[in-house]
Amino acid sequence: MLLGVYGLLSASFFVAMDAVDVAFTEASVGAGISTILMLTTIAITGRSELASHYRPTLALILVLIIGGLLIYGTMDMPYFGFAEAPANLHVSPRYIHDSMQEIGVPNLVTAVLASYRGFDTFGEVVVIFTAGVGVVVLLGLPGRRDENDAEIELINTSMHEQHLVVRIVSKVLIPFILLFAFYVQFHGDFGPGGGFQAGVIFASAIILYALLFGLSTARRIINQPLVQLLSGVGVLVYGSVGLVSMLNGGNFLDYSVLSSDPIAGQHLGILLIELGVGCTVASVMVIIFFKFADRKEALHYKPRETK
Amino acid sequence: MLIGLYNYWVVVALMMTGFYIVIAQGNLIKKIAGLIIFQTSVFIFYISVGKVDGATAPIVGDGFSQYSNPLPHVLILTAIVVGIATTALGLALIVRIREAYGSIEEDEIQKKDDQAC
Amino acid sequence: MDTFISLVSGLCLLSGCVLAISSGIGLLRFPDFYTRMHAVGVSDTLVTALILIGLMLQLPDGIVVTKLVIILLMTLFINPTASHALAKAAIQSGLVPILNKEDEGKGEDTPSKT
Amino acid sequence: MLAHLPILQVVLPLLAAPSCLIMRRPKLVWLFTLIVSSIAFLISVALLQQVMESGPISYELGGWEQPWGIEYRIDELSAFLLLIVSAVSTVVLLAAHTSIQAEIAEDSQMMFYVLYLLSLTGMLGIISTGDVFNVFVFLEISSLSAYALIAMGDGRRALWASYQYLIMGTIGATFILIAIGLMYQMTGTLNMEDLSRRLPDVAHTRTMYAAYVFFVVGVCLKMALFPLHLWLPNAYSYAPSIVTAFFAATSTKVALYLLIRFTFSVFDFSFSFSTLPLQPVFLVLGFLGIFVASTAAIYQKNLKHLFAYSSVAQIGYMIVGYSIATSAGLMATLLHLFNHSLMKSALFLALAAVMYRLSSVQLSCLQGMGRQMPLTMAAIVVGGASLIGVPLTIGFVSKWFLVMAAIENGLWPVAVLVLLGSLLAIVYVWRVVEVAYFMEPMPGKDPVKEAPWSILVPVWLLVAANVYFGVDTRLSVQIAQAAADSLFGVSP
Amino acid sequence: MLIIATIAILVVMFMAILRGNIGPTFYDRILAVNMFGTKTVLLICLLGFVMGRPEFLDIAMVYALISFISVIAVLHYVDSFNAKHDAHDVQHGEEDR
Repeated sequence: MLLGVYGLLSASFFVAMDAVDVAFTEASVGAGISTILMLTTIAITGRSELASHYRPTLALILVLIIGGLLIYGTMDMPYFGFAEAPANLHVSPRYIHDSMQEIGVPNLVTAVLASYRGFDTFGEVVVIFTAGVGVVVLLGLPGRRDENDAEIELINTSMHEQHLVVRIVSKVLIPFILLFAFYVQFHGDFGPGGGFQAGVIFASAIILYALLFGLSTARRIINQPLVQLLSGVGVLVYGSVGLVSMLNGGNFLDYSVLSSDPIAGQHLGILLIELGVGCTVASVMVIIFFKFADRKEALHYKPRETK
Repeated sequence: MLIGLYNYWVVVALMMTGFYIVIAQGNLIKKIAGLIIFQTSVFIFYISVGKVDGATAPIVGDGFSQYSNPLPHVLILTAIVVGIATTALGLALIVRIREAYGSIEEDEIQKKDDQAC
Repeated sequence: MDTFISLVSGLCLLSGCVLAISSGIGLLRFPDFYTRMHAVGVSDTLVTALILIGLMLQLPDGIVVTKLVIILLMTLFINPTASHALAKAAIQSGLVPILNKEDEGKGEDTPSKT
Repeated sequence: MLAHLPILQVVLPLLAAPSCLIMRRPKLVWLFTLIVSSIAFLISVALLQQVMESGPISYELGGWEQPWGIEYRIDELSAFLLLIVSAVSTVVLLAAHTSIQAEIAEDSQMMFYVLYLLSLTGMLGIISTGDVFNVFVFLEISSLSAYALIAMGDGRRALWASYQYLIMGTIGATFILIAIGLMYQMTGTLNMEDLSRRLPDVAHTRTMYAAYVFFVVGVCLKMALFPLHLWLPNAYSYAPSIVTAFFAATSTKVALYLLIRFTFSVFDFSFSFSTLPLQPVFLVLGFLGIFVASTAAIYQKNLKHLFAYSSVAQIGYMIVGYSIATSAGLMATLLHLFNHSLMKSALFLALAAVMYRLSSVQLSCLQGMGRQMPLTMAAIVVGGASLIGVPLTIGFVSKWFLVMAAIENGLWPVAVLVLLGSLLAIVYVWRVVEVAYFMEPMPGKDPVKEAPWSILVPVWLLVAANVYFGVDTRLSVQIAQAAADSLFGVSP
Repeated sequence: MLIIATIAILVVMFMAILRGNIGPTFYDRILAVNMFGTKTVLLICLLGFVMGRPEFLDIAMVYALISFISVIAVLHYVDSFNAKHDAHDVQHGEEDR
C-alpha cells in the first residue's frame, strides 16, 4: 500500500525534475502494476505476519558504511541542477540540438530511446519478455484450467454483485482507457508516452476488467496462449526491424535506410519498434497478472497445503 | 555547498532505507518492497543528475531553449522496466515458496531446510 | 475581461485550496473511518473540479482545455465510485460506524460474509 | 554480412528465443536451440580469427557513431570470452535433451530452452558490448533468465536458492547501476572507450572512488567472490544439472570479465591498483576464498555442493592472478578462466549423467559406481585431476602460469599458497574417487547402467578438451597472451 | 496563485500520508491513498502550469486512471482476503504493510 504511495510520490518528483516520460512510466508501473502484483501476492500468501525479526545491528552497520561511502562520493559531485556539469555537456547536447534534424521527433526522450540508444530498448523488451516467460514457468502453463470453472464464477459473481456501481462505471471507462492507450502509443513522438507506457495502460484496462468481472469471464475473452505468442511477436517485430535495416545496407537498427528519406525512415522505424514494445509489454503484463490471479483463485479451493 | 548537494543526500537516505529493508527484513515480500524502494531511489538519483536549473522537459516546443538532459530519462525508463521485471519474478518465486514451504519468513524456511537435511 | 477571467480563476483556485486543506484536516481529525470518508469523499471531487476549472480559465487553449475537461470528467466518475466502493467494502467487512455513543454495538453489526 | 557478425552473434539467439514459442515439440525446440547455439559458436570462431588478425572490431548500432549511439566492440579479450561461452553452451546443449527429459516436466521443457537462449544472449551481450549501460541491461537479461532456470530445479530448495540469488543478484546489479550513474555524472558519457578517455581528468575525485568501489562490490556479488559467495552453492546445487553445467562454466566468468574490462580498459589501470588499495584486498580475499571454500568443499555430502564450493575456490585463483596485476598474472587468470570453464562444465555434465541414472548426487549414492558407470566416473576423475592441477591436464597449465607470474613479481608467498590450495583440492577430489572406486555398492541396490550416449559424448568431448589443452597449450596460451597484452597496451 | 495552490496541495498530501501512517483500520489507509492519488493528479496539473508545459496533462490522466485501478484492486483483494481469513478464523489484520 504505502509502496503505491511511494510510487506516486516518486513520480511527482520526476515531474518536478522534468522527466515527463519517466513520471509517466513510474506512475503506471510503480503505482499500478507493481502494487497490484504485490497485493495479489499478499492475498495469496496471507497477511498474517509473525513477530518480525530484524537483525538490525549488522545490517545497520553495513547500511551506514555504504551510505557513508555514497555521501563521501557526493562530495565532489557537481551541484544539483548545474547546467555546466559534465553530464550535461558531453553527449547530451547533440541529442538536444541535432535530433530534430536527424530524427525529427519532438520528444527527445523518444528520439534517444528509440533511435540513438535503440539497442538498449531492445534489451529492455527482452527483459520484460524474459520476466514473462519466467513467471509462466514458475506459476504454471496456460491451458491448465481448473475444472470447477463454473463454481469459481459463482463465487466471483457473488463477490462482484456488491460493487454494482463500480462495475457500471468501469464498463464505461474501459473503452476510454483502451482508446487512451492507443493515443499514448502513437502520440509518443510528440508528447510523453510511447510503447511501454501504452502497453501498461492497455494491460491495466484488461486487469481492471478481470478484477471486476471475474477471471473466468476475462479468460473467455483473452486467449492466454495467443497472448503469450503475442509477447514473442513484439520482440520479433523489434528484431526484424533491425534485421531489415541490416538487409537494406545499414547497421542493425539503423532506421534511416528503411525509407529513401532518412527522416521518414526514422519515423517508420520508431513507429514500428514502439508497436513491438507496446505489444510485448501489454501481453506480458496481462500474462503475469493472469498467472498470479490464477494461483490465487486456485487457493480458494484447495485447502492450504501444510507441509 | 550544502545546499548544492542536499538533493543527493536525500536520495542516499532513501536508498539506504531500501537497502536496510532488504537485508534486515525476514519477510520475503518486504524484502522485495525494500528492493523496489532501493531501485526507485537510484532512479531518482539518475533523474537528479539530468536536471538542469531553469530548463524544461525535453520535448521540443516553441519558446523553449533549454532542456533537461534526456539521456538519464532514457536510461531510467529502461531501468524501471528491468525493475518491474525483477519484481514480478521475485513475487512469483515467493508465491511458489509459500506453496512449497508454507511460510514466507526467512528464518522458518531456513529452519525447515535444516530439518530436512 | 482578462482581469475578470483571472480573478475568477484565482478565486476558483483559492477556494479549491481552502477546501482541500479543510478536507485534509478532516481526514486527520475526525473520529472514525466513516466521518473521515465523508470529509474526503465529499470535498475531494469539489476540490478537483474547482482547481481544474481554475486552471482551464488560466490558459484558454483548445487542446489543453479538452484534456482538462477529460480529466475532470474522469475524476467526476472515478472519485465518487471509489468512495462508494470503499465505504461499501468497509461496511461489508464489519466495520461499524460510530453513529451515536449509546447506539454503539447495536449498529449494523453485520457479520461479515463467510 | 561479415561486417554484421558482432551483432548477429547476440541477436541470433535473442530472436531465436521468442521463435521457440511457435514450435511446440520439445525435441524440435531442442534441435533448433542447438543449431542456433552452434551458429553462435561458429560466429565467435570467425570473430576471434578476425580480431587476432586485424585488431578490435567496432560495430555501431543504429548507425550512430559511438558516444551517441551504442557501440559493440570486440577485442581479443571479448572474442576469447565469446568463444568460451558459446562453445560451452553448444556442448552442454548436446546433452540437454536427455537430461532435461528426466529432470523437468514435459510442458515446461520448451520454456526451458527459451530461457536458456535468453541467458546465453545476455552473456554474449555483456561480453560484446562497449557501452556501460548496455552491460546493465544484458546483465539483467541473463540474470532474470538465470533465476527462472534455477527455480526450475528440483524441489522447493531450488525456489529458495533462486530467491536468494535474486535478492543478491539484484542488489549487485543495482550497485552496478549506481556506479554507472556516478560515472556518467562525472564524465557525461556511457561509452567505454570514451569513458577511458575522459576518466583520467576526474579520476581523483571522491565520486570516482565511490563509483569504482560500488562497481567492484556489485560485480563481486555476481561473481561470488569469497565473502559474497553465499548464494552460489545452493543455486548451483538445486538447479537442473544442465543449467548448473552451463552456469558454472560461464556466468561467474562473465562477471570476472566485467571486472577485468572495467579495471583495465575503462578505468585506468594505475587508478585501479595504485590509487586504491585493491591489490592487497583482492589477494587476501582470493586466498581466503580458496581456503575457506576448499575446506567447505571437503565436508560436503552432496556432490554438486562439493563442486560448487570448489568453483568459489577457483574464482579465488582467478582473482589472485588478477591482483598480481601484471600481464603475466592476467594471462594466467584468463587461461584459468578458460580452463576452469572446461573442467567445471565437464564435471557438472558428468554429474548430470549421474543424476540421470541415480536421480541423486549424494556422495553416498556413488558407492561402487566406478564399476557400474566406468565412463562417467572416469570423466569425473579426469576433471578432478584437472581441478587439482595434475600435469597433462589443463589445471596444471594455468596453475603453472599463475605460479610463474607470482614468482616473477617476487611474490613467493603467493606461489606457495597456490600450491597449498591445490593440496586441499586433492583432499576433496580424493573423497569422490574413494567412494566411487573403493567402496562396495550398497547392498540391496539394483546395479545401474552406464549413462546414455547422448550425455556421455559431450562429457567426453569436454574431457578430451581438458586433456588436449593440457598437452597442447599453444592455442589457448596464445589467445590469452594476446588478450592480456592488449589490455596492458602492449602491442603483440 | 498557482504556487499557493501547489503548496496547499502538498500540505494536503502530507496530511494524507500522516493518516495513512496512523491509520487505524485498513480502510483508512486506502482512503488516504485514494485521496493522495487524486491530489497527485491535481499537483501534476498545477506543476504543468507552473512550468508552462501543459503537455504534462497526459500524465495526470494516467494518474487518475491508475489510482482508480489501484483502489479497485486493493478493495478486491481485501474482500477476498477477508473472506478467506474469516473462514480460517484468523484475526483481521489491523496492521498493514
